[in-house]
Amino acid sequence: MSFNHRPRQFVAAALSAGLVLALAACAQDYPNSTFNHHTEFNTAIDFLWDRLLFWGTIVFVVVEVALIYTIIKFRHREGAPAPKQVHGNTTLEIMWTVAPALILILIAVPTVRTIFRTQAPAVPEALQVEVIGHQWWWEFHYPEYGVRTANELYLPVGRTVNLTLVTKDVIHSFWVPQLGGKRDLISNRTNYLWFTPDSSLESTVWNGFCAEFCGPSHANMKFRTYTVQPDEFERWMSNQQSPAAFGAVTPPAPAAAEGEAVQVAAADSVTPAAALEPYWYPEEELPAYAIPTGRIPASLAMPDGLVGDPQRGLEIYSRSTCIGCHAISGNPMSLARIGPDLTHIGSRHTLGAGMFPNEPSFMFAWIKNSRALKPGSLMLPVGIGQRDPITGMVIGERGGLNDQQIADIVAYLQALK
Amino acid sequence: MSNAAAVAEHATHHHHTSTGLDNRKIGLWAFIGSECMLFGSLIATYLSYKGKSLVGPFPHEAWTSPQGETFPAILDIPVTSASTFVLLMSSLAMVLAHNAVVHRHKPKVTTTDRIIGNSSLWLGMTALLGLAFLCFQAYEFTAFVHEGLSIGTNLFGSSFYTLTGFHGAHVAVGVLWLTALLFIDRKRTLQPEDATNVDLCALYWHFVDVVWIAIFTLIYLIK
Amino acid sequence: MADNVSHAAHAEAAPHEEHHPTWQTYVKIGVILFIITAIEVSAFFIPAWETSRIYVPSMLFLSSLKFIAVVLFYMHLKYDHRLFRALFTGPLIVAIITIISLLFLFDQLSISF
Amino acid sequence: MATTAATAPAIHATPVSKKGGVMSWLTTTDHKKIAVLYLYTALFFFIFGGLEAVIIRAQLMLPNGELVSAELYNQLMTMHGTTMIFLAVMPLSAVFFNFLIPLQIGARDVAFPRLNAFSYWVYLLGGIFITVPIFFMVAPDGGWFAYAPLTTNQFSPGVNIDFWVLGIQILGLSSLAAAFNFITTVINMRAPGMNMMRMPMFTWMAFVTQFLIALAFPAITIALVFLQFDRFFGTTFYDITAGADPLLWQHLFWIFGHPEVYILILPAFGLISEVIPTNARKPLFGYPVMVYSGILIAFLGFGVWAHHMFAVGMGPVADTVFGLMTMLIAIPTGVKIFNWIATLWGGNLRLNTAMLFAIGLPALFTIGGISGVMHSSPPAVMQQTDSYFIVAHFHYVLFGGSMMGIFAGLYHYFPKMFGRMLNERLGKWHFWLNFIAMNLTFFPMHYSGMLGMPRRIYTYDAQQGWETFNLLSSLGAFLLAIATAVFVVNFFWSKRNGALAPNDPWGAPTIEWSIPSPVPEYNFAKLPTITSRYPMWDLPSKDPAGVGTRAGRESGVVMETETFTAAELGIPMPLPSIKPLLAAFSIVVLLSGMFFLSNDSKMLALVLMIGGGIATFGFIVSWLSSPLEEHH
Ligand code: HEA
Ligand code: HEA
Ligand code: CUA
Ligand SMILES: [Cu+2]
Repeated sequence: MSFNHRPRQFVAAALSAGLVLALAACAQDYPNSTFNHHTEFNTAIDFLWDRLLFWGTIVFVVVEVALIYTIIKFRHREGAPAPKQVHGNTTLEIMWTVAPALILILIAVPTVRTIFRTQAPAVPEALQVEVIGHQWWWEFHYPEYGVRTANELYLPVGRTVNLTLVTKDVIHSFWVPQLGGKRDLISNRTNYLWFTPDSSLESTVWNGFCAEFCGPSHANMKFRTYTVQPDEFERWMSNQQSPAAFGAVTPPAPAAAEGEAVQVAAADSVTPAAALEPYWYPEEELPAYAIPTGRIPASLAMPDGLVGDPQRGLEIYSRSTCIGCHAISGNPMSLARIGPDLTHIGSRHTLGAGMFPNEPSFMFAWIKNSRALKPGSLMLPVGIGQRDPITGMVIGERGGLNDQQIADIVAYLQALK
Repeated sequence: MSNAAAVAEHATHHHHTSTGLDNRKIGLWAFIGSECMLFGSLIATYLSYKGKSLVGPFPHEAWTSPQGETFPAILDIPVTSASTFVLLMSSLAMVLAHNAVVHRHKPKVTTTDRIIGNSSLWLGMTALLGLAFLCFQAYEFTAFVHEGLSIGTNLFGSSFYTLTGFHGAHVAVGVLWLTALLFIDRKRTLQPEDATNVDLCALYWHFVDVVWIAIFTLIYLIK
Repeated sequence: MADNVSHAAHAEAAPHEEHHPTWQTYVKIGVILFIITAIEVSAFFIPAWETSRIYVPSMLFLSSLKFIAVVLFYMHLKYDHRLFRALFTGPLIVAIITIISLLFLFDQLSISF
Repeated sequence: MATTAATAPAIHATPVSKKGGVMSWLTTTDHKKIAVLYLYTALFFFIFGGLEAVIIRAQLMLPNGELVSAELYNQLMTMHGTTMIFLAVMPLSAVFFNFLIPLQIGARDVAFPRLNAFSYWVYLLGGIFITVPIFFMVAPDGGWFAYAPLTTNQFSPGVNIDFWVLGIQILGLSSLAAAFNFITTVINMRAPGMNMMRMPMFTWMAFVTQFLIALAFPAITIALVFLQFDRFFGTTFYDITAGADPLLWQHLFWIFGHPEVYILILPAFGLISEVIPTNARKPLFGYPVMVYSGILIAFLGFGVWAHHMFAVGMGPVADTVFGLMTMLIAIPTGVKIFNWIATLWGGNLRLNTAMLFAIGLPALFTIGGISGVMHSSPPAVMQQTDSYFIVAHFHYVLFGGSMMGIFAGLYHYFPKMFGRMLNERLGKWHFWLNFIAMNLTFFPMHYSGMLGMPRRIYTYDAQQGWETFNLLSSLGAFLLAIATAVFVVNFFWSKRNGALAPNDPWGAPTIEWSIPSPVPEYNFAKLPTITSRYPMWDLPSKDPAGVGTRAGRESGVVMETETFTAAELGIPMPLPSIKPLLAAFSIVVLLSGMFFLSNDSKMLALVLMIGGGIATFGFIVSWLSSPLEEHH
């Protein structure tokens, strides 16, 4: 709702003002609020919401005031005359049939208009992103760029994005409250959702959720959406297009590492990565709401002083069970597409679909026994001596990894920026 | 006690009904109304899934599997037409059975009168025709299975067998009911007072028939 | 439960048993049902009809004739208390509307202008 | 001579039937005793479902809660919804169907007394069947609408969903049998003169509800049969690898699901339509419109189901149609709300506990109704659906609507059921605690929802802006438990120690108040003749507006103040029979035998199914061939 001078809108705002708008105002306190205009989609919804709230408030006030007034005025008093035996009044009854009908018309007209507007096909020049739901993580595929990533969606501000929503298993629902309404990902069906992050937005991050119950870890199927400036998006994209840049440890990547990346990239990437400075959302700028607060049990904590070696990690990873599910472009052993793509995992800020901060200690615990952290997780535990909570089996020496080996893998993966 | 006796004078000994209709008949019609939604859901499912099976066999057209095996169109209209006819005629028999019970005391002069007035004959006939319908269905199912369509083969198989199976189960219940009536009729000749008992069964039976009329057209005849 | 029936005597209107048609009517209806079915089945085998645009409507029409005949005469709704008619047609209408809506929702039907 | 209104009302709190003992309960065919059975069972399940909710709220009180595991949480959440809807609120309504319909229409019992007992036993056994698994951590865990394909074998291989699929079918059987019974009862068992437009409003709404049940349950039965076949016999209805469309489940479920919510609310609407006029001492405002709006709500209720599916991408046309249809329902519902207010208007309001709850319904339900209308706008609901905003909506309509109505009914009718009055002091405590706690629990959910909190999550991170609201909700829930405890105490205390109730403690207009409290087994010694909508107010001494101001109609109703036995009066009563229980038991054995079909114990399954089937058949035959009642 743009605050123009329509008096009704003003009343709506005033009426509902108190809490709701105050809440919406401070995004820091309410980081997943739906009351904002970050996209035209949300603007349209909020416009309707204001109408609904306005009329809803009026109906509410009318009913409650009438009730309370009636109760007080006509409550039993000693010696009150017997009430008049009224059986009905057609005029009155017609009135309170017609009045709600009129209100509903005022709601229905903009509703229908908005339905057809928001469900029209997206503009052709929209950025195409395929959203693929998995139990319980998100895969984002940018077909135009040949990039696949997981649980972190980067969008340039000012450009319409057209999401194609599909699922590999059960029904999920894509929801970034700050950017618009949700849409289900339905097995054997394809859905679409488009919106345009407002070009005035500063680069920032939004929380995303799965909003359709999808099994034990439905609560743990979150993601982050970064709306970034177009040039940052291009830089991010060019980094994503390059294969794993093992060695580039700190952002922004030093020139040497970058050169290396380009060299390797030439081999198989869709478009040769331009030598843009890599970008990902800087960790220091992450707002508190984007840092998961999930805890890990002490039994899975990383022993103090354990240091991993990325080179060794690369080797262990490349012959571990990990490669049965994950892909790392640039690592010819790791091509599977069952689990999330790990090519740039080091540049992501969360682990396990928004469950934990992407820090070595969490990744260590995760690799050791993801199922103990994330109920139902399809990723097999690999830590020797760990009990698989689903099968009840204990991981043995064969096929299992010890703490040092896991720490090495962590070091390797963390290096994949 | 004397007080009780005084009140008792005024106590109504009869069961009062507001409409003069039989309770069970009202209950049965309510049940039939409910069954409309039951079969409605089944039919809607079949029609909604029509043409959406990923693999054959299909109801109305032949299908060649990726392995090169060929499956004929499944539905066999001539056979089903026969079974449809059987079920329709069973409805006729049913209504004659009811007619015979209602007019039990009408004098029977001609042979026709005697045949038409033979309730056991018509009850038995209805049950037999119902049984024949079930045999047709059993034949149909086995033939389809032989042709490669089982209940888990594809969406068509699942929705077809479940729909027609549900209908068949209703026919089977009807046959049991008819047999029970026949049994009573043989034991102590159903009287006009029993007409409602027969009527209940008849309503159920005709409803099952009516459902088949819908199924036959919507599933078998319309491609 | 059977005794409910006999006690109904003193109620307002006795059931309209007398209006039941005769067996001749029943047989006639049976013949009609047979003929319609025969027409339907032969239509299925007449390619000119089967492929024409009126095939589906004609089939629906013919089978609803059968449906109505059975319901009105064999289930004697035509002669019975109108209450029964309401108990049956109400749900039937809800069911039919539901089926048709579902066909639209599953894209098996669509409105084209 | 029958006693007249002039005689001082004799009061005696004799038990409903003189014959006590467990057997008398197991074999009862008396609609009043069956109502009492329903009442105890449903209250138990209400508390059970409430406890599940309290655990849910304890888990969600703080971020990253660790009270229960995700698996247990999902079972609690699913069973809370399932329990409250199928085992608490529907049966609580059934309490009143059973108890009130025959009394309000002036009948001695329902049309099929033994079928009535059967319904109860099936409900009880089904309730046990679906509830017990939670003690073994294998309770259903697919949410109360169990969306496929999550609930297919592929994604839920455990036995959890099997319990749900079979349990809901069993419960559906109970509701359907009861529906046919009550439809017949209302149509055919009315006392002389009780034409349809003289029926008390509760009976009307109950009557409409039965049609909703009769037409809605078949749809879910079929949906469940498909799911069961998928799970047990390998059919492909919801098998996504065979190209199934998961929306099939959703459509079939909601074709049932939406009418279901009106099944939950219409009886409550009916109850307060009894309580409000009585305590306002005024006739119900616009009786015919109240009837028609109830029918219209029910009818429209079948055309709005897809408003639960606005996020699935049905396309703009379907969204528009279902959105507009949904909005329409606000009109007849609004008429009801305004008519209640108009009934209160100008009255002489006795604000006893029943009345407070009855007024609580329009006050709170309206909030839920308004959020319902907010959901009915498809683009707007894209932000609301599957968030706590929805949870707020349906608890306002269910708790603020159905439960308020049911509590009103319980306070109002307790004297008629048990012959004693509920304690008013405790009652007021119950109401105010309940009212405050209810708002404290559910109002903050509007905020958490619109501030982005999805529903059905067992945990959430700190810093999401939801902490305060969740804390408030949880505190409210604990307070609700206290409120409910007050009610439970009141219930049991008053049943033994409450003041003895006269025939008509409230000066109510309808004929159930003309007979002693508790009601004798035969209900009416003399079947009343009805000449108006408010026959009791036609009695000169009972006219709320003073003697003689009414139309001067002759009331065909007499105050019956003495309790006899049916035998003394020579009234034939339905014989007690154990057969409904046995038939219910065998049919539940038959159905639960299917449970083992999927669990590699096919022999056991077959034994149970065949044994149960034969037993069912046998008991039904012997039930049908034994006489209903003794003859005098
Ligand atoms: C007692 C049960 C009950 C009742 C009566 C209602 C009543 C209504 N419900 Fe509700 N509903 C539920 C129980 C109920 N609901 C449940 C359990 C769910 C969630 C299921 C789940 O997902 O688990 C749900 C979900 C639900 C949804 C789906 C939300 C989603 O998941 O996305 C929608 C969408 O339209 C909806 C709408 C409505 C509407 C419009 C009404 C209307 O009938 C309300 C009408 C009443 C009023 C409007 C108030 C009084 C009227 C006036 C005072 C007149 C003037 C008013 C206006 C002009 C606005 N409900
Ligand atoms: C009529 C239906 C009904 C009722 C009455 C309630 C009542 C309550 N509900 Fe219910 N709820 C649903 C129907 C209902 N609910 C449905 C359908 C769902 C959706 C499920 C799904 O998503 O699948 C749901 C979901 C639901 C959720 C969301 C779960 C989630 O999405 O993850 C929550 C969360 O707070 C909740 C809370 C409550 C609370 C606190 C109450 C309270 O009002 C409960 C109050 C009652 C008590 C507290 C009783 C306990 C009493 C005692 C302990 C007293 C002591 C005992 C003795 C003296 C013996 N409910
Ligand atoms: Cu995916 Cu919930
Ligand atoms: Cu609904």
